[in-house]
Amino acid sequence: MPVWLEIAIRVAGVFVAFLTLPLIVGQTEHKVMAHMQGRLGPMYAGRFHGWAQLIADGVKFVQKEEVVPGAADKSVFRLAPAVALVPYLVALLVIPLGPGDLVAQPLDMGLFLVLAVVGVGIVAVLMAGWASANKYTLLGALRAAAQLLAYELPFVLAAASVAMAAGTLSLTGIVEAWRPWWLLWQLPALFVFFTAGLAEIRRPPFDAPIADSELVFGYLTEYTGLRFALFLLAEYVGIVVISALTTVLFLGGWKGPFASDTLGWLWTLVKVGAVAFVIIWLRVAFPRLRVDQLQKFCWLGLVPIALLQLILTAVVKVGF
Amino acid sequence: MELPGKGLLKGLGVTLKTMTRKNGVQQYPDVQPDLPARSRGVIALMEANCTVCMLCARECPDWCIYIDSHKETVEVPGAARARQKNVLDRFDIDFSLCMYCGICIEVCPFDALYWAPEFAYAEGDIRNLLHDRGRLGEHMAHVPAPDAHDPMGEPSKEESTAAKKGGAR
Amino acid sequence: MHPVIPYVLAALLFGTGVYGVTVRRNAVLLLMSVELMLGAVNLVLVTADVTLKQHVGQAFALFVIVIAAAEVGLGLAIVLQLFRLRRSIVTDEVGAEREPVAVSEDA
Amino acid sequence: MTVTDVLVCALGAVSLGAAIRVVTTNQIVRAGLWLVVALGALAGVYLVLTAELLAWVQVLIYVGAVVVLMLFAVMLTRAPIGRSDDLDRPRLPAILVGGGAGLGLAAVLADAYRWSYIGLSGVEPGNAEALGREVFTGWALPFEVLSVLLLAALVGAIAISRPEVGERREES
Repeated sequence: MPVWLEIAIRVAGVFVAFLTLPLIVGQTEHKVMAHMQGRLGPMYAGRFHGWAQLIADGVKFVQKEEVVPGAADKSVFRLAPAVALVPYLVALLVIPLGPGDLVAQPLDMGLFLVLAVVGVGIVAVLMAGWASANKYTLLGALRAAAQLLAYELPFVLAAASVAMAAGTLSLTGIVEAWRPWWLLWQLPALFVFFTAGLAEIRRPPFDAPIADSELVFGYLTEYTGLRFALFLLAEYVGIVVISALTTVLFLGGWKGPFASDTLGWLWTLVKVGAVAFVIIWLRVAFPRLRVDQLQKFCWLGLVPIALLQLILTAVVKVGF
Repeated sequence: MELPGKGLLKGLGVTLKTMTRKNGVQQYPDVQPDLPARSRGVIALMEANCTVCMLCARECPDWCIYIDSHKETVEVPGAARARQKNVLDRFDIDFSLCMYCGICIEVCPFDALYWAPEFAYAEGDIRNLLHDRGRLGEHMAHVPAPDAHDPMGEPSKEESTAAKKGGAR
Repeated sequence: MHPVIPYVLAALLFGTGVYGVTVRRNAVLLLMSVELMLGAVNLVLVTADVTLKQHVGQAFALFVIVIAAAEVGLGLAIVLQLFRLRRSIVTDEVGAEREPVAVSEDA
Repeated sequence: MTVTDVLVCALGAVSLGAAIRVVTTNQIVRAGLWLVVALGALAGVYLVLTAELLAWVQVLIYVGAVVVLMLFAVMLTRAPIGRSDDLDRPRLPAILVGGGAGLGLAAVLADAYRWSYIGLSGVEPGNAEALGREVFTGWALPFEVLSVLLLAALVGAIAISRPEVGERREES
């Protein structure tokens, strides 16, 4: 197979995943959330249990009028959704699906790259919030920036712990080094990473930047139509990326009780789905944290745990 | 001391339990709701019982009942003189004003007004919410049959007087 | 690779940064220009590494980035404090002779 | 011109253009966003020049943290949307100084290297392993000193930005 064809196939694969997985997660969220609240959720679009609801939503969003506020900084306002999407797309490129070559772009420093690009998402939020020329969006953006800067630290520290344990920064290498007992040993890091990841993608209970009861809709208040849909897509791709990262770093990626080599990709998908389910579940079960509680939880809760985990990892790594 | 995070776990448990349980949602346009008897849906008029006593219209708190009538003379053969009788010309209820208090039904001495469980009569134009006597009569078709008597309860007045008379005869 | 390209690029970036530092009156914009200059220096270090085939320069560039981060953190803290005192972050107006505006008005 | 040269030229042009926008634009927040572009493109140049780790560190620290911090500060200090007129001092001296520094350095460097060629094939990429070895063998002490510096900066930043103890109480 010529090189360019292989690259094209890999990129196309990532693109398909980029477009379908978020839709699946979104539809699951509709249904799971509804049933957890004693409702049914969408039932009509696409006949069977409303499976085509998100596609219908997409069609609706495309048809909607594109409203740009008169006082807005227009080009920045228009650019923000794209900036929100691109980092997650890049992150998906390096996440391994299965053993061997089943990754779009195997990189020596996959973990580092993912952490770096996920952090770029803040810029999009600041752009959206500031360019909308609205006090609620600005407050939302400032909250988001404070939150993301704070949670970046435990996020990176927890990832550093597992990278230290595996002795590599390559995501494929980390999965290969992973052993089932790491579940126990790296449990605090798993907790910290998952929670900080939730905060990084601003999912409930860490959705203070959006907080519809206080800030209308946070930094997304002024967005309509397709651009709003892109921000929503970014949120769901974010869920996929965080679930996939948690899976790869802490849950052993493609390793399962059996058939890890042949059905590895299935194990990865199952685990990603399970983590995504937990993310949805947390949204239904927990109320939103207040801004001060949010910062306190990060600095007094997650950061110390992450640091202790780093010490533990180092001790175990050097001692045994 | 309570275990930290206990409440959070409880929240997770409750939501998970709710999800696995079958929920009782009825999908309305597909499945008609089974409403309880005596639901206050719409007011039905049994025109034959109405004597145009105007009690309902006068008791109505927001004056949403409009009644017009005229008198007719009824010649009964063999009677000493002709009797007069009220004939209903118009009986409208404006459901854009009605607040479903049911006072009209309570005060009607001749059981001419009933609650019917019909509720889907929204209109595009507010003027169409004025139901005339023909429409109010149609609602009678939905009025549920009265509850059966309580077998342990006292017999009704009519029954007891009938029994007394029968016994006396 | 012709090392002269990144070197000239670095020099021009540095010049841009110098221009920014001299021309800007807003303190945050000043810091941004300083970042440009630091970036140019890093580029020189990285290019030197490639030409000399070692990694000392990159290690130094790493250090520079760390120092830049510390500098920005401290610098922005000072800028915010300045804003709290003066309601403005124009560097020209920072003088010892001026009495600070009272804080209690609308802080 | 090799592929590397072309890439460096292209990314460098983006970086330089964005950098010029940073120092000339009249809109403060836009300057911050152009800084993101400039430093991002610079990270791309590092990547082309085989300094992988440095490139991603640049993205993580500069784009993800430093610029965000700056935008944060700009927004906290009530930057207006649109143009502000009082951002610049007189241009001419600055052009002389900046242009002189830039062109002078460029001339010196261009004269030193001329059109010499260096193959990239023998260069070991600056990945985490190589840089880690470098930092923790030759430069361990500076590394430690740096961590102390960071700590000091952290403490200093907190000390500067917190209101005087007791003062806040009386106000409210």
